[in-house]
Amino acid sequence: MTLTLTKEKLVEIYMKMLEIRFFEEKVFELYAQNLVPGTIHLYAGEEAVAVGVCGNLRKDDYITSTHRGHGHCIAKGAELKRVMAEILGKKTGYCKGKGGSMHIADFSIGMLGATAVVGAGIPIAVGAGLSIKLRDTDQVAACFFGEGASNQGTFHESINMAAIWKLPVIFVCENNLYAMGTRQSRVMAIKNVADRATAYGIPGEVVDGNDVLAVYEAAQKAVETARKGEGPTLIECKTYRHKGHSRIDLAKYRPKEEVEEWLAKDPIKRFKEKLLQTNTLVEAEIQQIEKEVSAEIEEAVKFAMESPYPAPEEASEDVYA
Amino acid sequence: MTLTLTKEKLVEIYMKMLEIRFFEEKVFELYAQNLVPGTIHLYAGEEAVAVGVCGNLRKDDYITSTHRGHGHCIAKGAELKRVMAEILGKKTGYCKGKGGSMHIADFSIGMLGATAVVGAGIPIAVGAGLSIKLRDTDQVAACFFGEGASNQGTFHESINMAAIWKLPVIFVCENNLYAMGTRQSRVMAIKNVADRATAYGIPGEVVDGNDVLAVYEAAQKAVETARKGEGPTLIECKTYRHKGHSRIDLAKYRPKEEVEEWLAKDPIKRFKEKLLQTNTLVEAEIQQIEKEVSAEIEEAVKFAMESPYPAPEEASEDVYA
Amino acid sequence: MRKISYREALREALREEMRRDPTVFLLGEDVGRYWGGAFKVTEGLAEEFGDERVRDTPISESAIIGAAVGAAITGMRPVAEIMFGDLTALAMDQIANQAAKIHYMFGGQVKVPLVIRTPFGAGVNIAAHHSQSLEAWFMHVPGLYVAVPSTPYDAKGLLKTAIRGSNPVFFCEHKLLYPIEGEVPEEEYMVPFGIADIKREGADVTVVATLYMVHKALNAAEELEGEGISVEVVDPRTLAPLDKQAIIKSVKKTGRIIIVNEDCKTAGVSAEIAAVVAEEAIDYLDAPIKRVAEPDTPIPFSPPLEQYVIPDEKAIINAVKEVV
Amino acid sequence: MRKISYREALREALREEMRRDPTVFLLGEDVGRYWGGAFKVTEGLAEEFGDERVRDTPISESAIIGAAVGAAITGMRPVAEIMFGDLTALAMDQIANQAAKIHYMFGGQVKVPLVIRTPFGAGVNIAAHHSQSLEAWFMHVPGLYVAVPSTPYDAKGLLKTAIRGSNPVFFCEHKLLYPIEGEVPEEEYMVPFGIADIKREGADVTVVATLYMVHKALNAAEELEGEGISVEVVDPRTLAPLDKQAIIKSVKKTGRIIIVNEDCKTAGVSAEIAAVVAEEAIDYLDAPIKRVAEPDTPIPFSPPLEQYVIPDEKAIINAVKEVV
Ligand SMILES: Cc1ncc(C[n+]2csc(CCOP(=O)(O)OP(=O)(O)O)c2C)c(N)n1
Ligand SMILES: Cc1ncc(C[n+]2csc(CCOP(=O)(O)OP(=O)(O)O)c2C)c(N)n1
Ligand SMILES: [Mg+2]
Ligand SMILES: [Mg+2]
Repeated sequence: MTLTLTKEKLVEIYMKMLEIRFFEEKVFELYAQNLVPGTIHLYAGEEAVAVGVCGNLRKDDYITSTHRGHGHCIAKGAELKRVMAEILGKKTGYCKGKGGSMHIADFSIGMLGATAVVGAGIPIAVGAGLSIKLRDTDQVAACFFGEGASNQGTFHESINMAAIWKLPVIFVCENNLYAMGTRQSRVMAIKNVADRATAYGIPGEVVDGNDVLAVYEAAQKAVETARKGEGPTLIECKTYRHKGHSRIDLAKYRPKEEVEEWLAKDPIKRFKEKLLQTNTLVEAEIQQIEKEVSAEIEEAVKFAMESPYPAPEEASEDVYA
Repeated sequence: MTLTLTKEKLVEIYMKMLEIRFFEEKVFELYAQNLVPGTIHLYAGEEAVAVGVCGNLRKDDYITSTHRGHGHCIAKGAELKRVMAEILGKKTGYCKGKGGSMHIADFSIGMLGATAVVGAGIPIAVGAGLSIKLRDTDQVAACFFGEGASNQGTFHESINMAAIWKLPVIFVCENNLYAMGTRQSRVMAIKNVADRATAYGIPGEVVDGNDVLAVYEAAQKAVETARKGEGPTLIECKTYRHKGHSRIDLAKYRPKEEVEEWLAKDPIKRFKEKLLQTNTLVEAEIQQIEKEVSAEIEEAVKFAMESPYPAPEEASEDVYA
Repeated sequence: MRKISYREALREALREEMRRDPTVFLLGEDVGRYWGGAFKVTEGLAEEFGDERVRDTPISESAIIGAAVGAAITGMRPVAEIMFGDLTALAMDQIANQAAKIHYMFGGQVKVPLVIRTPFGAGVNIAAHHSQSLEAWFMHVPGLYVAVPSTPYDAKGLLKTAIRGSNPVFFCEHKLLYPIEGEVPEEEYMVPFGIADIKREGADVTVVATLYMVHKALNAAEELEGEGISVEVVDPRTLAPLDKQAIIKSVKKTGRIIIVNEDCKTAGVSAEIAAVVAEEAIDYLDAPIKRVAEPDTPIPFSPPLEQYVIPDEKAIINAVKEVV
Repeated sequence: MRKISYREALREALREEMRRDPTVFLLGEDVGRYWGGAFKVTEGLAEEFGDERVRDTPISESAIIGAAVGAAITGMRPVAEIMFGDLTALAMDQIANQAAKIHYMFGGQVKVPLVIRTPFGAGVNIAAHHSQSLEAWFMHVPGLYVAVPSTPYDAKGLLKTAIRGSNPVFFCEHKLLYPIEGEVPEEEYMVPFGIADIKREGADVTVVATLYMVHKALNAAEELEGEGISVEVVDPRTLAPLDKQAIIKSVKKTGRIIIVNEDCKTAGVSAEIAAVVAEEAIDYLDAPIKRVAEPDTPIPFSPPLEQYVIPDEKAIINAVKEVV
């Protein structure tokens, strides 16, 4: 973890991570109070990945996301209140309540949407990359997916396609060790998803996904490569989700020691310590940031809670453009 | 090319290759005379692959095949006349005329059938491997597919599955450099399909697919590994099809020099020369074999030509078992 | 008679068949000991039969079905689970082009004794990728059987028939049915394919319904009874084979038919049933055929939106009243 | 007026739209300069527009459609080709769950101007994996439009409409139609979606037919004319949106309807059309609705078997005679 970035950037990174964490804690709380319909897949614990990657992206760059997408939205710059409103099924949400937690999108910031079909976002990111190439801009597309998704056929077809056409796509595998109750070692005979890059002739890199600056640096390199038209990179971020997979999953399939070990590696805690140790920030500044973020979240919740549900008949709208 | 096999085995291998070649030449001839309905994908030029692999298989071992499947059938031991009859759409064909050239199967010899959906046979072979494991026998399953098929999602999902469960499957990629008019280099950023094995933690090997003994040896090792329960191998055989992709394709997308270079590496010619050079066989024996095989093919054609078509109403049979 | 849930009934069928026949095995994502299936249908089975026969897979729907096909044609009887019905789209080639056609393409040489279990249906706010009802796709594929049990009794009996059969069976479940309880005998029984069940007898209108909609149709019938309208509820139980005769017989009696299915209306299950009646029993009709189905929209997330698109008792009652 | 083939008409539509709009591009297996598409529809286009805009892909159906979706939502207008309609099964998730639902799921934020071209149909002895007609699957997916042109004129006009539209279009072609010639004006025109075309006027029986079956229906009508039976042939041209009014109007005139489609009968296109008539126009019917379709079998290889399952003029004539 080196600190070559400006203080402003470092604060921005810290804030975004905190936003995601507090946001997810709040979603969990609301869920427990039965205020969130359906299911939720929390990003808490994996903040360094989305923030480290999106920290390198411009507003006009693209991302595609997954069922575990709140963090991606926030990291790319979505408004908290409209994310929260969508999760609560409100009309003011990004998708007018049609999408919910698993299908948030904000095209105004290049967030091309979350798909709940594991692996289905990967070729879509490739298509965004192809579009960039055909339109001849210097945008890039980042594509998030889990290690579980890396066993889907789409992973293979998509990365191969991006490789042969040298598309500006950054494939970001969030390896949180589990796909629901399934440990990676039971569904993959190799340790690193990044090693699969050799099958496509592109660079593959493993990074500590709980070290936001490590992720930032790896993504920076990949984004530069992509912008220069030198093709895609596969980055595997080793991380861990703090909660169960979804809803009320207690994640009993995870050994207690493993959970503790990873909790100790909490990306936010680690980054905070670094910021303090290096005197980038002092405790008071940290507290100030936490307060600000808390307030933001409260505001988002308030907005979402007070927003109306869509009218039932709106279900018939937006089938065709 | 070393000759450690018995003369009997060598002759068997030579004969099988010749059977395939003469068979395909005859099919081409019949096609030109408008006697073959539909389309055909000839195996001529690739004989060393099917024969080298199947030479290691027992009758109760399995194979799955492709649109280019005549060679696989014959190498696994199918009756020429029933293969030919199927290709001509006759009732005496393996599938009673329902399948045709792209869908031949002979379950009595473990030939689990050809699928015309590129890549679709790969998971089916994995299923056969799983079945072997669950039934606890020492059979193996070999799975043939092209380099084009190796860009399908099923390739990825299937090999991964076989790898994690250590299934007795031999994945045989017939890399004939083209998928229809598409050269491998335009759809794959790596040279060797076998290198993809690293993505699954299994051995991958490149062999000269026009050297039947090289294929034989690679397959032998893979089959032994599989029979011992030590899991799958990916073998890539570099080869070339002599004719166009299908039907009347003149294959103008292939440089003339390339075609000539490969024709010079004809696997049958090479093997014959080897047999002669090493005095394994003398010219007269070769001629005798050629005569025998020719006669066999003529008989198969006669059988197929004289066989009746199925009655139209038979189309309604065999939908359900 | 004892009552058990639809979920337990399915599990019993699996357990009994696995005990009876060592070639029966399960595979799917998280069907094993760590999760027991997303809807807990397979819970406890790995503990009894081991991880080999209750096999967790990678997230590879296409290879799950492909592997099941390969196992089925080499002596096993796989029961594959696809976690959500919407995800069968990923395995459509293996289901429709391979599993369903192998017996035919290869001239009847081999059987494909394969069951694909999957839950359909909306109602739990999990939006467009986890809520569809896609039975019609599979009904349109010759070579497949399609089962649609609405009760614990039917679920158990049909699943046992599916597992013992010689053909690929696309076995549809419904998320909201899993907790529903019903009578299931202790002793063994099977429910044959192609035999509809009259879930309620009536004289004025025939309502054909499947899966969770059977229960809504029964509620509607109960309410209509109070208003003096006698509704016959016919549950086909399998869509392929479809018990046309039972439907036509009921129409001959009532002269009126409402078809209720949870899928999108256009080109859905109810279209086929309507077409059968229009072809074979139109002379017995005293009123237009009516379909009650989801409107042609993806399933939205927000509760008021979702409730709007799912066919309910009111829609059934209105349809009935329009024809009597 | 000049006559050109269906294949040329499609190619003209592609060429004109690519010239007009630089965001239009083609992708698919062997659509480029080395092959020009398995059925030669895109022949010559790579030479004019370059390999970037006429893009050969790996054999990766799922990623082809996925990439097309990604391009469509970021400013391009992709026209993807799937070499054979049967192979759309491999891309079903990207077609039905992604392309079709993105506009809806994301609350209308983005349009998905994507065309998927693919040939359906039997008749050239290429068996079960290359001969199906699967339009009904796509008709059942809200968010998709489904075009089914039967003539060069319709093919060109509908494809131009598809490319300029804002929605994903599943564009069905038919192998046997490619060489068929018909009148196509030199000047530009479009064929709107959702407007059926009366391919032949008649008074006694309505025959609704699509794709290649339109031609068989016209042949049958010609023959029946000689026997004094006047047949009206209605070609919906798009299945979604479906011009119900045109069908119903014709039924009101003739009182009889035969629906002819090349897909397997059960839960096929003709089921939906039959259901619409049974719901909305049953009182105008003087006879049962009849469907002429493939029997519920995979497509067999051998010529006599294949001919047996493809609906022909005789089947149409027989059906007509049964109702008049
Ligand atoms: C194609 C598909 N298969 C299965 C599911 C059910 N499912 C939802 S999330 C999930 C696990 C995904 O694991 P991974 O890709 O590692 O992402 P993570 O949840 O760990 O972030 C599964 C199996 C799905 N939504 N889509
Ligand atoms: C899934 C699928 N996509 C496309 C096709 C059309 N097609 C038939 S053979 C072929 C090329 C296959 O190439 P390869 O796998 O290298 O095998 P080869 O023909 O060279 O033996 C294609 C594209 C198909 N049958 N199935
Ligand atoms: Mg994971
Ligand atoms: Mg090839």
